Amino acid sequence: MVLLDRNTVYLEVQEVETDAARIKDLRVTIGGIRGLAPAVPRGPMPMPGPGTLRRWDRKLLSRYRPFYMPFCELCCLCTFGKCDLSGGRKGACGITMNAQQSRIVLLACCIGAATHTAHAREILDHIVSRFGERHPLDTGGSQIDITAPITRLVCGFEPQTVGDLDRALRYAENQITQLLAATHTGQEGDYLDLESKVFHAGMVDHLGMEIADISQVSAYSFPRADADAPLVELGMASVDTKKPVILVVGHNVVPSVGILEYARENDLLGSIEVTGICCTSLDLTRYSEKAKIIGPISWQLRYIRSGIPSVVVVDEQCVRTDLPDECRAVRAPVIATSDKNALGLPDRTGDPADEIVEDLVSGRVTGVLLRDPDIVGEVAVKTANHVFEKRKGITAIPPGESVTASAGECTHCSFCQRACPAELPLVEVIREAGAGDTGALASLYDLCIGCGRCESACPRGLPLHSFIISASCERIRDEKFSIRSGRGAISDVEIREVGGPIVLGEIPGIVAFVGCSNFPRGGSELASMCREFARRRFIVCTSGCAAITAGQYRNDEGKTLYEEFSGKFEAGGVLNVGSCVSNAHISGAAIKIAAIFAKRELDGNYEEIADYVHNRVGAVGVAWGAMSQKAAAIASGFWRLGIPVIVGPHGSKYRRMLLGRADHPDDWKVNDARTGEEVCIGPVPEHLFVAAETAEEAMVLVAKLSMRPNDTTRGRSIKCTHYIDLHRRLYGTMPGDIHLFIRNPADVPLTFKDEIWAHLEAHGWKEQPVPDPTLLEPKGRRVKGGKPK
Amino acid sequence: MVLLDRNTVYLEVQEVETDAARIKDLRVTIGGIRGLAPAVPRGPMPMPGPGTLRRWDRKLLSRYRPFYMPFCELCCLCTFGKCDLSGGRKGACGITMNAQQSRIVLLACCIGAATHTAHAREILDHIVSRFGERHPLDTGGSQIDITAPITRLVCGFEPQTVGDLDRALRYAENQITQLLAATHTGQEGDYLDLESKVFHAGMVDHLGMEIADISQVSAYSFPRADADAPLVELGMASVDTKKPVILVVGHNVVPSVGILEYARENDLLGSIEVTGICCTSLDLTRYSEKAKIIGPISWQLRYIRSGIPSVVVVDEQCVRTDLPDECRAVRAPVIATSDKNALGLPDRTGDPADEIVEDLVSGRVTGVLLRDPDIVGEVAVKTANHVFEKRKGITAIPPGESVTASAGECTHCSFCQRACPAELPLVEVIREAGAGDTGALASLYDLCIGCGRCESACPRGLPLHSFIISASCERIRDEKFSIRSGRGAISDVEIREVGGPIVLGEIPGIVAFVGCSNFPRGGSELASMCREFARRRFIVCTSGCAAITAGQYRNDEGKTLYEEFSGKFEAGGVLNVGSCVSNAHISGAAIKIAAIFAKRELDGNYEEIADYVHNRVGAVGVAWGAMSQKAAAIASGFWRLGIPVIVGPHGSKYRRMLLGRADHPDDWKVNDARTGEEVCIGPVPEHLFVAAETAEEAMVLVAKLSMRPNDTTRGRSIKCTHYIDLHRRLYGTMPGDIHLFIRNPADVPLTFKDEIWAHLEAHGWKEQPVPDPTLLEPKGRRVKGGKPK
Amino acid sequence: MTRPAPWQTAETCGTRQAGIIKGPQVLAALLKKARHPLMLVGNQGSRDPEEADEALNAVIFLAQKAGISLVASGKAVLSCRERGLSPDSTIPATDCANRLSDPAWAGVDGKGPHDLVFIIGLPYGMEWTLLSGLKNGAPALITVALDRYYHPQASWSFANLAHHEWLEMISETTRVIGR
Amino acid sequence: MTRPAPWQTAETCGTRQAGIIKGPQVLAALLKKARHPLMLVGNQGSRDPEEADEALNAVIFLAQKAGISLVASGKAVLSCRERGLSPDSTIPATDCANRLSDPAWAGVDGKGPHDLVFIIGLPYGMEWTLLSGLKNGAPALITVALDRYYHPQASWSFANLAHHEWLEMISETTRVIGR
Ligand code: SF4
Ligand code: SF4
Ligand code: SF4
Ligand code: SF4
Ligand code: SF4
Ligand code: SF4
Ligand code: SF4
Ligand code: SF4
Repeated sequence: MVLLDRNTVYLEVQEVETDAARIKDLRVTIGGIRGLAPAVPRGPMPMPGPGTLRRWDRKLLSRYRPFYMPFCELCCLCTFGKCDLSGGRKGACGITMNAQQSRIVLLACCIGAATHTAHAREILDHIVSRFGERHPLDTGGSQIDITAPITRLVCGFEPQTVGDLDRALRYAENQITQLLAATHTGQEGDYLDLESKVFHAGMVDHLGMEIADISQVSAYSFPRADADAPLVELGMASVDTKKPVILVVGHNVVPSVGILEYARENDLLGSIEVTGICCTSLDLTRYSEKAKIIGPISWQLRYIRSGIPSVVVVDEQCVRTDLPDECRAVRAPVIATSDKNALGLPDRTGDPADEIVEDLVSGRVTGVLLRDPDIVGEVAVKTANHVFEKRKGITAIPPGESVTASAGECTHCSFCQRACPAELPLVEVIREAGAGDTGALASLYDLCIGCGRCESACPRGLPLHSFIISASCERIRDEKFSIRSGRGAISDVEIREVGGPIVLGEIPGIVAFVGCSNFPRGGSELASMCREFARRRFIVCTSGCAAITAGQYRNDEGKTLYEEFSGKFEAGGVLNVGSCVSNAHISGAAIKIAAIFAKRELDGNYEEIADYVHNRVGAVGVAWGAMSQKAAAIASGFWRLGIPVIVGPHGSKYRRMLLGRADHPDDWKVNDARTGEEVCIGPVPEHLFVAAETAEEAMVLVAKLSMRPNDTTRGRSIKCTHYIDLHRRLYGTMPGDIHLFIRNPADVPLTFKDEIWAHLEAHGWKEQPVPDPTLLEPKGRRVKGGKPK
Repeated sequence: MVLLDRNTVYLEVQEVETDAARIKDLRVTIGGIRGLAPAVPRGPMPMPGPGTLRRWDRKLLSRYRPFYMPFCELCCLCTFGKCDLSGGRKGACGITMNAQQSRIVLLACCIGAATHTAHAREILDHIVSRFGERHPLDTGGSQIDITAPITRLVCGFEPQTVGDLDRALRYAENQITQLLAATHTGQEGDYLDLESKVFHAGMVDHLGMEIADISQVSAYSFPRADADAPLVELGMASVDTKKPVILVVGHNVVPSVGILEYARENDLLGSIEVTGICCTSLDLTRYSEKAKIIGPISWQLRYIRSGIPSVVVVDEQCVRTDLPDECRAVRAPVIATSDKNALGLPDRTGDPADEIVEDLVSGRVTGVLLRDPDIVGEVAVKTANHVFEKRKGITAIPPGESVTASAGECTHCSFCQRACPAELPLVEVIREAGAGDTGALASLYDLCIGCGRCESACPRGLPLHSFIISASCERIRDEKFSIRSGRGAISDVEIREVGGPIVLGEIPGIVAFVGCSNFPRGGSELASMCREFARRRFIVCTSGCAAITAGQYRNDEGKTLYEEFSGKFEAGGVLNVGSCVSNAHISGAAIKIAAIFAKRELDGNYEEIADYVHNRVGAVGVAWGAMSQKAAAIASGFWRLGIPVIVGPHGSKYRRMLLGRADHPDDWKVNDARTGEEVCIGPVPEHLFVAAETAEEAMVLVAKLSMRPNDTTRGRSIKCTHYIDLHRRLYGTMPGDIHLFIRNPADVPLTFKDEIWAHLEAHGWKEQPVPDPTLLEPKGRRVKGGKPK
Repeated sequence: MTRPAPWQTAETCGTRQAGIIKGPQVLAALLKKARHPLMLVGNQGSRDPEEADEALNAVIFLAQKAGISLVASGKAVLSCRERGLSPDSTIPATDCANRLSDPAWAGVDGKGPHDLVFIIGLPYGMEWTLLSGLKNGAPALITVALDRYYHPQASWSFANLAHHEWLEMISETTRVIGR
Repeated sequence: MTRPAPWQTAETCGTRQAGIIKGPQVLAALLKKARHPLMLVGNQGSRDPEEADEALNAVIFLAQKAGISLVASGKAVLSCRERGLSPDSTIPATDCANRLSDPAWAGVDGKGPHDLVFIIGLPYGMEWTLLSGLKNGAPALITVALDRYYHPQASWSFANLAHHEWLEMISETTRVIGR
């Protein structure tokens, strides 16, 4: 038997005879190819390079032009720098300000895509080593035929097993390397070409996410396209503090599975609590309903400082880099589990578990790095059990009296306030606290995102975040919600059922709330937006920290969103798809609508599918609290499919928007697929990337951006109804641009008929045909410039 | 026949019969594995992950501690930012200033490594498609047995064909993705762990460089470890301007080969000039002696503005992003050839060549993107021929009178001077030019690095760089030198011959001058440093722009370095190894000394080989004009091997140094490999990364940093002689720290005997044994913390 | 040129910082020179409600007196209407800034390009970023951050005034131009 | 706090900039308070030779008068010796800065840690970077950029003076401390 490099080839030969070879029992497995049938990539553009889809990107970018908002006038990417790029100046390498901004966006998206892809690599390699490369992919049993829509769309082949995914993942790693190279000094210098590469990075990012999620869903039997995935517990108050508590923080569920497995095997599941923050907790509750979700990224400081977690296990991504210090302050041993996030801790992977436990329990070491998920399981559980009694009563949250006393030391210098990204009125609040009234402090609980910048800035060293938490203990005692655990993919059956209504515009839109929710009021605003659109019969998807935060608010009947609405991909459903990497199922659903409902060729056919999605599928992404480079990459992946993304005000810090010009009629002329003639589609969707100042603005934008050129008149009329209705409710008036969205009398919503007609007449409105729009060149026509290879 | 994904598997079956299979003429090629013999990676640490060599890195980093010099007090890597990290403040993600600085260094090194790796990917894929994956690797015929020292060291297998390299390249792409992920917000937070990842990126970078260079050497029959590689022409004055001139700029030789091939096939080689800037030109002269090198990166503006090039072809890396504008100004059509650097030009790859030529010649388009090297060849040559006559007399360099007149418009606002990275006295010089004397302008020729920042900053729009060039036309007329074309690898035979003298210290050191030479006086200083050390019988290697610049200065007899010294890897040799990617041969040579001379196991045995190199091989890198992210990655690759790197003053802009403390005796205690006992080795080499203020300082440092713990007494005495001699000549005194380098009386150089003994006595010197030093744990001893996996 | 620190301490911007509005005459002069000024009013999200109310009163009164075209972002439109001034448009601030960066934009009222814009009441970071977009993309446009906080990315800004100082400035400006 | 622009315009540094040395008394006061000052002299690479010569005369005279320990980087050692002052060390500026960031360093003359360092004559970018390293790594150390150019990364710096103004300042300082 010959076993070659696990990731590429599996070759088994029971007997060989050379010279015009005789071979018995030959089995060859190459990637996912069993027997001798190779999965030859299909389609017009399988595995596109960084420039292959340039023409498509430039179509989008010529309509949705970048508006750059430099973070800094300087470039400091090489030792020529700093170069001043303000006022039209060029850098020593010749670069302009616009190109520099798009280069930074590309860098961020490369980091984001690399993070998901590297995460996918760790999960995939682990799963292949555990379950074998021939472990079948299964994301929805018989309900799902198209298991890997993004892989098929991008790579042009159909993976059947986890092993098959390796090839797609290698493609992703290769493309990330190419794209990152383009950011080197003296490489790509054109800002639109850089933006096209940003799109490419986004596409690769979604590929990486899909690989990560479908392999973990397949291997760990997570809910599979399950609209009735179980409700699990959420919130600090859901923890049984009479038991030893393990906290897991991060994104890679593998070490956390090790914890649950060890506990199960040793019959300890009932006697410990396994709790989590961020995506690891989301994925852990997909693995077991026993696990509990504490909260999103912003809950790290408050929970650890509370003293509740006995042991803290961190994996990768979105982990505060100062957790070891925070843990030390409450004497909670910390276990790092990833090479990517070793945190300076001693590597004890090779040592006997009990020796490590002893060292952690005795405090000889305050943390360790364990590069093996099984060892993590044993050490975490044993250590939690051992330190539990010793740690009783330890907390870093000061009691009320002490807050008042410390607040008295404040000099009202305002450095804290001037450091607070949430612009909270800290000086005033601390003044009141000093005077004995901590009510104002408590009022900041919902607004404070636990970043700790205020504390870092305070010359007196006052722990302001802890003060807020201390003042909010009542509130926290109540922090117990339920959230439907991540359901994973959207089934083909669901797609078939809603495909028509979506494309015809009768389901007004799919809104995906994604991202980090770590901005003031992020949580409550997010929950109310979800509720608004679910009630309006949009399909509402959530993922990652947004899914968690959306579950932290109740309706008047005391129900969270996940209790109030169905988990089905249907009008009025609210679906938690899962962790950040589950975002791939949202873009995957849009792709599947084109492939299943409209029967477009899927494999390696990016341009046509994206053209379909952009012109017909009324999907909108909302990343209200987007913070990270991953969020940037996720957004880019949506952009390339022509799906608009709305961010919160802080999202302007991504340095550029992609904005359409409703006042430029020429921008909205496209080819009609049937006739080949130029038709005007009106400004739909108006923007591809836009920062909204307030949740109200975002809601009006969602309604507006869910319109598509190909809406039926019935669909357009429904969409206009929502747009007008929201605009009137929130702004008090009929939208001033409504004439741009009415193509013919049948588009006019009945409810506002007279008002609209008056408006149309005032604006010299003329009837337009409903086109069959496409951004692609008509087939068969010779294009100047030729096809990109 | 079944042909699978070209990069992974080649499977040929002439006949199949299933059920206990019968197969005829089976041929399986998997990566580089012919027949059924798999190249199983060997050695203790083949294909190490980002954390595998952490223990080794931390050994180095505990002695050579990072000294951080933030470029900015703020972090703006995510939308929480900007976060103020000054004065001990932490970011909203918890990160500290030190970690942030090392994170930025890691980001730069990832960009650098990605650039070389992506470049290697393009070359390798092209070569495989042209020459077949079974094209044998050949970098020195029978002179070389170890063809791919870095690949073998890092990956643990021995590639035989270009196809075999694919697997190593995939490993590189995978590692870059992992490392880049570690820079994400909320990932690695420990500055030493980040530095360890910087080293890892550097190691991967050298792997990428090796793959790129050995495949092109093998495919294109570049000089193969050829000490007598031909002398080729260098300099603007070497161009025959009576012929149409093509300029190629960048790093990827493939499209330029297309140009020469087309010209050769059409018998046009004699009637056009193919000239180049940067690494493409270096590689092109390795391909054909007919090509000419114009100069390093800083020659771009002056040469294009001169009007000489009829057509400009750019590929990738280190290309000014404003070249299309510069070319437009002199009506030279521009051809972009890389997806990574499309420069906004229309993609005309699919169009008939003559149509493209016509459009370029007529000026209908000023530039095109051609994604196929053969088409590039045809279009470039034809266009050059057609535009040649039309463009006669066009130049963007103003004549002398016009300089004087324009200079009169200067308001002496000093913005130009305050923008000049070379700190040139522009205000004064322009004042004199305005008064009619352009001599001072001309005096800046050698100092000006052609970055154009002055022009960009001038409110009056004065083209100061062009003024300097205009005033220096006499000088340029004389710019005609010769350079030995890149020889490629160091042969095993050479290694065997010099291995002993180097390790024993009789050849005082190997100095590699690498990097970009784009800082004031960079060129002349570099040439004089090379000459100094060649005369001192060091082995001097050059590469990339440093190799070019070093060739731009003559000795008193009118000879360039390459004419004065031998091209052999021997005492007093000056070797141009080739382009930037040829740097791999320099680290490769150090590795081969350990493998060939010392017979250490090579495959997958990084730690032991690096320990050997660090303690025994007196190699020093000098990157005098290091500018780019690639330069940072190259340096990191040397650091991980324990080879010190010196940069020029601007190199401090890499944000951190790795500095030893000669005044901390405890830092220099190591294990003796023979006895296992702790021995003191003295501060050798004293630093791992240090910026020198002047060339004099750099020379003294080279002499000092070439010392190694394992020097024989004879070797140490020779090295001390050079150190003392240079110190006395340049600083006028005996070095104040010489007592730290004398271990016993035999180390004392005879020439300075009395002086040294006086010094030793004054410093209470005590005799020390000459150890057999190692930084590794003694074999077989149990290490607390266990082995990294 | 010397400048104060940005209100959010870390929000520095590089080489060019806003000039300081030292007194009402500065604003009055800017207004006098402007052919077609615009005011972009945000939602005062983070301000103390009472302070926000007074601020809105003051700037809307100013806009009225000076005849400045008005864009209200999001719900700010309600606040404006409550104060008797109907905004000329309710496009998002982002959209408005993007259009301002187009020198050919017909303006919020269709009366031609704007040459001066006052911005007030957006979240600090967002206002800072949009001002940066204008500094970079609309070099000919004069931008004035009208909040009491220093905004280095604007052409002109107040230098971290107390609310009452600021109120005084705006009222005085209104008086001056009213003359 | 308001500050001038860095001499190399783009070399800004973030939130904290050097205080301006407005007159000789500032330097004199700093020297008076310092227990163990150090002066690091570079090679004046980019200065006009005549100017460099005068500058060296002035600062070495100052060092002598004030009894400041001296490190000369590279060839600057020759310049110092020509002027009759032997540097206490010739370590590279980089090495010196790194050691200064160690509060336990015995100092260039072995007499204990330095609490004040004057730096002059390095290439602008390198001096700027080393000062940054000290600002970050040696928070207790007072750093003074002694060149005539503004160096925002120092604790104290001159504000882009003309050579003759600067010369006057240094000479006057020498006089003041000489008293
Ligand atoms: S990358 Fe270009 S603009 Fe940036 S610092 Fe380097 S030369 Fe200047
Ligand atoms: S920074 Fe500290 S001292 Fe200053 S106002 Fe805030 S809490 Fe008070
Ligand atoms: S922890 Fe809360 S109060 Fe403190 S700066 Fe962050 S958001 Fe503001
Ligand atoms: S949603 Fe954002 S913060 Fe939360 S885990 Fe995902 S990337 Fe991190
Ligand atoms: S990466 Fe960290 S320090 Fe940097 S801006 Fe984001 S939160 Fe702030
Ligand atoms: S082009 Fe020359 S003179 Fe101009 S800024 Fe660059 S180095 Fe200085
Ligand atoms: S920037 Fe222009 S005007 Fe000012 S001094 Fe330099 S050349 Fe003269
Ligand atoms: S030496 Fe530097 S500038 Fe020259 S080609 Fe190489 S990386 Fe580019």
